[in-house]
Amino acid sequence: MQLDFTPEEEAFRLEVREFIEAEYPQPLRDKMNAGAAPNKQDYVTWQQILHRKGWIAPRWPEQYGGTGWSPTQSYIFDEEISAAQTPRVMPFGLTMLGPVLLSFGSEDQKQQYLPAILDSTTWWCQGYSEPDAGSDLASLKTQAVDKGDHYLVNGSKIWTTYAHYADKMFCLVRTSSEGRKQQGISFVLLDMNDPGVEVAPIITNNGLHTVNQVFLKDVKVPKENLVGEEGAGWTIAKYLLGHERTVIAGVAASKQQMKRLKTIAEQETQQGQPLWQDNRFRDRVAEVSIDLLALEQTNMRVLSDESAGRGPGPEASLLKIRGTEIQQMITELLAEAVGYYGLPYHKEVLLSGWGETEPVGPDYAAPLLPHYFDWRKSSIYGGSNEIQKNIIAKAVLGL
Amino acid sequence: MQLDFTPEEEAFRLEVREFIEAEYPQPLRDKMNAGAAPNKQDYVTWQQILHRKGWIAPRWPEQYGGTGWSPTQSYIFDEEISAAQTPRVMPFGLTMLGPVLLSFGSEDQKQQYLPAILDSTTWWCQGYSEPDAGSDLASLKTQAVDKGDHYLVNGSKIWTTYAHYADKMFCLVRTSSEGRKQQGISFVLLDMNDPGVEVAPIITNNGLHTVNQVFLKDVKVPKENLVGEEGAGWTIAKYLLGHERTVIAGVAASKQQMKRLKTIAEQETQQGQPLWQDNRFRDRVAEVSIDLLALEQTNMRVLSDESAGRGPGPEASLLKIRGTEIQQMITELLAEAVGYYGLPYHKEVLLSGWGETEPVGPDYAAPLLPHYFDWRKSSIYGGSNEIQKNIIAKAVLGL
Amino acid sequence: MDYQLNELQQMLQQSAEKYIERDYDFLTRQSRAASDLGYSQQQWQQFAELGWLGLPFNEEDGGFGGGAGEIMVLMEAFGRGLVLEPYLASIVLSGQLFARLGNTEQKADLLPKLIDGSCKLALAHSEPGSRYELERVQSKADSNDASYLLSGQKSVVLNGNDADYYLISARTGGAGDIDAEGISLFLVAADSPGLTVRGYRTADGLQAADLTFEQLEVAESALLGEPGNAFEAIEWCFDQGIAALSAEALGCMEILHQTTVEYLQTRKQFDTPIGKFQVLQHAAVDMFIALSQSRSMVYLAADRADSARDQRRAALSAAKNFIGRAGRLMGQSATQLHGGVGMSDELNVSHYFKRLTTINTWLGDDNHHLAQYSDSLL
Amino acid sequence: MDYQLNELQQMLQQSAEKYIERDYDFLTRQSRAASDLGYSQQQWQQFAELGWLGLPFNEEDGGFGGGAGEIMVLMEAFGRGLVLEPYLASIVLSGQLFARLGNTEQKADLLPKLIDGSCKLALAHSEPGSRYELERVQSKADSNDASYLLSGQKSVVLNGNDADYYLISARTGGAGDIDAEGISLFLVAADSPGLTVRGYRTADGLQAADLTFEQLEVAESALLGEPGNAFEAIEWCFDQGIAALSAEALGCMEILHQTTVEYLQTRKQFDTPIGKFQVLQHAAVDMFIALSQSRSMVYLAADRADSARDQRRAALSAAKNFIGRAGRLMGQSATQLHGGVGMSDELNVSHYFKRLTTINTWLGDDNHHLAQYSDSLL
Repeated sequence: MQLDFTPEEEAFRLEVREFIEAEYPQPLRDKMNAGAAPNKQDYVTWQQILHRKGWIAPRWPEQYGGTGWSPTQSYIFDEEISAAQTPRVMPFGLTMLGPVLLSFGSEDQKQQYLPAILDSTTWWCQGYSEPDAGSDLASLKTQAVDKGDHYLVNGSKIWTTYAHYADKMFCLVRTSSEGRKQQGISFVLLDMNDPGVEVAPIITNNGLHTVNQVFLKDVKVPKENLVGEEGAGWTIAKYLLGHERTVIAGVAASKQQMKRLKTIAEQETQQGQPLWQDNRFRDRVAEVSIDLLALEQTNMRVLSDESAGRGPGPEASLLKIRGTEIQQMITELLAEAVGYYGLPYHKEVLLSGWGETEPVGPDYAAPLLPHYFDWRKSSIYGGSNEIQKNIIAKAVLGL
Repeated sequence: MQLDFTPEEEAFRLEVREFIEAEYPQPLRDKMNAGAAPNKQDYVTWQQILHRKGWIAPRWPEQYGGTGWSPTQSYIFDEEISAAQTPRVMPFGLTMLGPVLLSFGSEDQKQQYLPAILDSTTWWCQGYSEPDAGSDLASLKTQAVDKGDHYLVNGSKIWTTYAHYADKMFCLVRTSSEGRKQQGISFVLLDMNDPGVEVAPIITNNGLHTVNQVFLKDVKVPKENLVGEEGAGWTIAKYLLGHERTVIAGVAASKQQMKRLKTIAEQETQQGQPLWQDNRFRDRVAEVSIDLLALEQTNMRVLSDESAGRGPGPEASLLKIRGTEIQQMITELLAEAVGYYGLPYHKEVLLSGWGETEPVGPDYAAPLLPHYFDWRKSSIYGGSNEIQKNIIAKAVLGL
Repeated sequence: MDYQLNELQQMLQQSAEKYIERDYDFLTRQSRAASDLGYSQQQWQQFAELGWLGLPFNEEDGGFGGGAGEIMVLMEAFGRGLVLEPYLASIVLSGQLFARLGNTEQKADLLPKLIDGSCKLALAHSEPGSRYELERVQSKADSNDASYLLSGQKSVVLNGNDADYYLISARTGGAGDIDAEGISLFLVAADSPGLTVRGYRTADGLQAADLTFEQLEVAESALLGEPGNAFEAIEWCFDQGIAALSAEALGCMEILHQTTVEYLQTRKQFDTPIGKFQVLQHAAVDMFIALSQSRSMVYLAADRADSARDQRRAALSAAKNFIGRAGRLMGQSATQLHGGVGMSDELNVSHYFKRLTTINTWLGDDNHHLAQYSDSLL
Repeated sequence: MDYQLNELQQMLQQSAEKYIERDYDFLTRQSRAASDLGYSQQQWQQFAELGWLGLPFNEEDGGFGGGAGEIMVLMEAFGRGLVLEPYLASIVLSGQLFARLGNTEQKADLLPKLIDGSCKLALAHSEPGSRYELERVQSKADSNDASYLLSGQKSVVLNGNDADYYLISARTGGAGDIDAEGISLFLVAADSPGLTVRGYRTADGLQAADLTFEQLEVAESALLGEPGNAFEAIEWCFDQGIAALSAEALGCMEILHQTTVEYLQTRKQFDTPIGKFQVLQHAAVDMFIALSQSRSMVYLAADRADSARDQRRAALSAAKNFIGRAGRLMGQSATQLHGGVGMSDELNVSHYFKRLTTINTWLGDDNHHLAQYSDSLL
C-alpha cells in the first residue's frame, strides 16, 4: 500500500502541467476562468492543441492514436486538465464513439471515422434519449426500416447535447419490434446534414442553449453505417455505460471547484470578516471536502485495482452517484457564498465573461447561480441516480 | 387566525400544572427526572392519581368517564404532563382498547372492562405483531378455531410491550383463511393467566426488558370475548390506527427533551466554555428546534381544523413520521452532548437512578446513550415510517 | 387557538386565486417577463383596482388596514402565479416602511399615488459587503444646511430598475459601520442628479438594480422619521418581507407539488406510470411533508410579524430558515422527478425552482437565519 | 500509487480472519462479554502467540516492526468479530505511546511482558471537562525530591478496569490548563497507593474506568520521556488510535451490510422478499456506498498515520469524521431495515450498531473532527 503517487508519476504530472502552461491560449483561459461557457470554436481549438501533442485520446490503443498511459497517468492528466480549467474534451467522439468503433466497428468504419475524431474535424453527437424513453432507454421508438441498401429512419431524439454543433450523430434505433425490447435495437451513424434531420433548440434553466431535440424524418442511413450486427445496439450501449467509469466521478473538476469556492469565500465578507473565517460556512465546505476526499480515494482505489489487473469492481458504480451529488453540493455552496450577488442574471456574461464591462458585484458572481441550476442535470443524465441505485441493488447486492 | 392560546385555555393550563405540582409524588418525580425507566407500580400509581381527579381518559365520552375537553384542552393537558416528565399513561387500555370497546363492544363488554381500565386495576397488552407479520400485519397467522362456545387459539405474538405486566391482552387472530387475508381476522380478548399463555422476555438494545414474545398454545377464548363481528378485526385495527393521530407527534415530550438538552449543554464544557456557547453544536440544536416548531404548528393546525369541525386532514399522517424523526434526532444530540460520559453503561441506574450512589460523570449522563439506542424503535413500531409513507403516497397523493 | 382564515382573508384568497387563474397563466406570465418592463403596468393597475395596493395601509391614509395575515393570503396566490409585479418591493417592504416612518405631510403626498398605482417604490438598504447584516451601513448622509448629501452604494435593490422613488438608508451617526444607531432613511427620486441606477434582470425573471450615489443632495424634507433612528423600522419591514416571501414560497411549492404528483401519475417508463416506483413515491411524500409544514410556518410568520421584537425576530428567522430548506427540497426534487423535462426553460417547473431558490436568498438565506435563530437561543 | 495490501498484510489478514471465524462467533463473544473479566485472557494469550501483541514494536524491542497498515488489517478483522480484548487500549494506544517515549531501560522492563501477554496497559489522558481537547490537562505532577506527586482525575479510561499499569498524563508546567507544553506522562502501577479505580462496563459491552488520584507518589523513573514534553507523542498516539478504530469500524460495517442484505433477501412481507421494495433497495445501496468509501478512508488513515503532523492530523480528522458518519448511517439503517428484530439484544445487529456508535465517540466524534478539519482549512 502506497497511496501517494510515485516520483515517476509526479514527474509526468509536471510534464502535463508545463505543457498546459505553455499551450493553453490566454484569451481562452481568461474566458474559462470567468466561468463563461465555451463555444464550438473554443472546444475545437483546445482539442486540436491536445491532438497535436498526441494527447487527445489517452485511453485508445496506441496504434490508433492513444497514449499508452497507465490508468494512473490518465487520471493525473485529467486532474491537471481540470485544475487548469480548460474546456473539457467533448466525449461524444473521443470517449464514446471511438471505443465503440474500436470494439465493434468494421475496419472500414475505423479508417473512415477515427482520424476525424482525433483531429476534431468531425463533431459527433449522441442520439440515445427519446421523449418517451428517458431512464427506460430500451423502450426507444425511433424506427429504422430495412430498405435493402439503407434504413429509413423516423423518430425523434431529445436532450441531444450540442446537436447544433454536430456534423454526425451516433444513434440507437429500433430495427425490430420482435422479442424483448432490448433485442431490436441497432447502433447506426447518420449525417446531420442529411435531408430529414432537423435540430430544434431546447433552452434549459440557465437560459442557455446546449441541448436539443432532433427530429428524424425519412432519413436514409446506408447499411454500411450500421455498427456491429443488426440488433446489437443494446450490447453496445451497455458496453459504453460500463466504459470509463472512473472518469465520471469528476473528482478533478470538483477539486478545482473547491479551490474556487475557497478563493471566493476569502474575498466575500461577512460581519466585516472574510466569509471563509466563519465556522458555520466553512464547516459545510469542510464536510463536502471530506466527502470529496472519500470519493477521490475510492476512485483511486478502483484505479489501483485496475492497474493491478482487477477490472473495476462494483465500487465503480457508485462513482457516478457520489460524484454528481458532490458536484451539485459545490455549485450550491458557490452560489450561497456570493449572497445577493448570485441573483443578477447576465446572459451575455455566461457566454463570454464580463470582458471590458464593469461587473455587477464581484466579477466571479454572475455564473454561479446559473451553474447551480444547470448542474441539477448531472443527477438526471447518463442514467439517473435512481437508475444507478437500481443497478447496484440488482447487480451488486442481488436484491 | 389567532395562533396563541386563549386566556381560558391558558387558565386551564395553569389548573393542570397546579394539579401536577400538588399531586405528583416526589420520589417518583425524582426517579423520572433521573431518566430512569418507570416500573409497573410507578405507572399504576400515577394513573390512579389521574383517575381520582377524573382526568385519566380525556378523549372518552363523558358518560363513560371522559373529561369533555376540547381537542385543544387535551393537547394542553398532554403538554403539561410531558413537561412534568410524569410516567406516560399506558395506551393499551385507555387509548386503544377503550375506544374500540366504546365503538364496537357489546354493552356487557363495556360494563365488564371499562371500569378496570379507568382505575388501572387491569393492565392490558396488545397482541398484534407476529414473528412473520410485522409491517404486513394482515398476514398474521395466529389461529382461532371455532369450538362452539369458545375459540381455540394457537400462535405467537411478538414485540408485546409489558406483556409481563399484563392481566389481559387484546389480540388479532385469524378465524378464517377464506377470501382476502384481511377478511378472516377477528379481535378477541384473552386472559394472560389462561393455561397455554406463555410470556418470554425480549431484551432490547438498551439492555432492558420491555417487550416480549407471547406464545399461545391451545388457549380457550370464550365466544363472549369476541369484540364486534367475527371477521371485523381488520376494520377495528384500522379504526385504531386512525385514532388519536395528533398525539403521536410527541411534540410535548420532544419540547421537554429540548429543554433538557439545553440544560445539559449549559453544564457540559468544551474548550473551557459551556458547550451551549459553541455555535457548531448549538446550530444543530437550532435546526432541530425549528423542525420541532414546524411540527408543533402543523399539529396545532390539524387540531384547529378538528375543532372547526373539519376532521384531521391528510396532514395528520405526517405527524408520526416527523415526530419520530425529531425524537430520534434529539436523543442523538443528547448523547453527543455528554461526550465520553455517554459511554459508561449502568443498568441499575437505568432502572432506578443513581440514588445514594456517587454518579460516574454528570448524573444526567447515564441514560442518554441507551435512550438513543432504544428510540430507534419509534420509526419501526406503530407502522414503520416506510409504511407510513406508502400510505400517504397511496391515500393522499393517489400514486 | 385558531388557525382558520377569517372572513376578509377568505374573500381575499378567493379573489386572488381567481385573478391568478384567469389572468396569470404561465405563458402569459412568460411573455410579460420578456417585455421591456419585465411585468405589466396594466396588471399593476388591476392590483390597484382590486384594492391590493392599499391593503396594508391605515384607513386614514387611504388604505384598507390589512396586516400580515392579509398580505400572506395575497402573496400565496402570487406565488402560485409566479407574479412579476413589484408588490413585495413597492408595497410590502417600501410602502409599509414609508408609512411607518413618514410624517403626515409626507404620507399625504405619496401614499395616494402608491395606492392608485401611479408611483412605485424600492428599498435600497443592502450594500456590497453587508451581506445579510442589517446594521452594516456604510453609505453616509452628511448634513449640509437644510439638505443632506448622500454618498454610497446599494446592492441588488429589488425592482430597483423602474422605481419612481427609492428609500435609501444612510448613516447620519453611530459608532462605526455596524451600529444600529445612526441609520437614517431618505426618500430619493429616481431621477435625482448624482444617482446612478444600473438595472438588470435576476435569475427568477424579476429585476433589480445597483445604485451608486456621490454627494447626492436631498432636501431635509426627504428624511423619513427622526435622524439616526430608522433601524428599528427597517428591521421590522424586513420581517414583514420575510412573512410575505414565505407565503409566496408556499404558493410556489403548492404548484410544484401538484405538478410533480400529476407528472408521476401520467409519465410512463418501463410500461408503468413512474409514480408506481416506491422511491419516487417516497420522494413525493417528502415533498408533501415539506409543503404541509411550510404552510404552518407561513401562518406562524404572519401571526408573529407584529409581535414584540425578540419573539418576532426568532419566529421569522425560524420561518425563513424552514421555508428556505423546504423550498430547496421542493425545487430540487421536482426537477429530479421530472427528469430532463424539469431542466427545460419551456416548462413552469424550472421557473418555480428558480423562484424558490432566489426567495431563499432574499432577506437572508436559510443558513443566515439558522445562525440568527441559534444565537437567539443563547 | 498502490492500494493493494502487501504480502505481510495479506498474510495477517488471512490469519486474523481465520481466527475470527474459528474462535469468535457471536454467541461465544457474548458469553465472554458476560464473564467477570469481560473478555478472555486465554484469547489474549492467543493474540500473543500469534504475534499480534508485538506487532507494532521495533524488532530490537522484541516486536515485529509493523505499522499502521498492519494494525489496520488486524483491527478490521477485530471489527468483524466485535473483539473484546483490549488491543486498542493496551497495544495501539498505550503500547505504542510507551514505546515512543520510554527509554531503553523502561522498555526493556515492560515491553517483553506486554508482548507476551502477561501485562496490560491503559491510557489515562482525558479528564472531566476536557471533552476531546487533547491539550486540556488539569491533573498536576509536582516534583518532590526524586519523585513526583500526582493529583487529578481521569475520565472513561478505555479498559481501565483491569490494566496493570496506567499511562497517566499530568502537568509539570505550561501556561494554564490548555498549553501543549508542560504535559508529562507517567507509568503508574494499578495498585499504587492513592489511586482509586472505578470500573464499569460501556454501552458496547467493553469496559472502562474513572481514575482519581491525590498526592499519588511515583518515582522519577516513572516519567516517560522528557518532562513537559509528552504532548506531541500523545497526539500521535491518538492518531494511531483513530486509524485503528476506523479499521475496526470498517469490519463492523462489513458485517452489518452483509447481514442486512441477507435479511432483505430472505425476510418476506406482503408475500415477497422485502428486498424487492425499491425504497429498501436504495437504503441498502446507500449502505453499500458508505461501506465502500469507508474502506478508502481507512486505507488513507493508515497511510497518513505517520505523515508530518499537519497533513496527518487533517487526514485523520477527515477519516474519523467520515467513518463516524458512515457508521451512524450503517447502524441506523441496519436497525431500521431489520425492523423489530434489529432492536433485539439477542441478534448481532444491535451490537454492531452499538459498537459503531461508541467508536464514533472514542477519540473525538464526527462533529469534533469536522471542526478540526474545518479549522485546518484556514
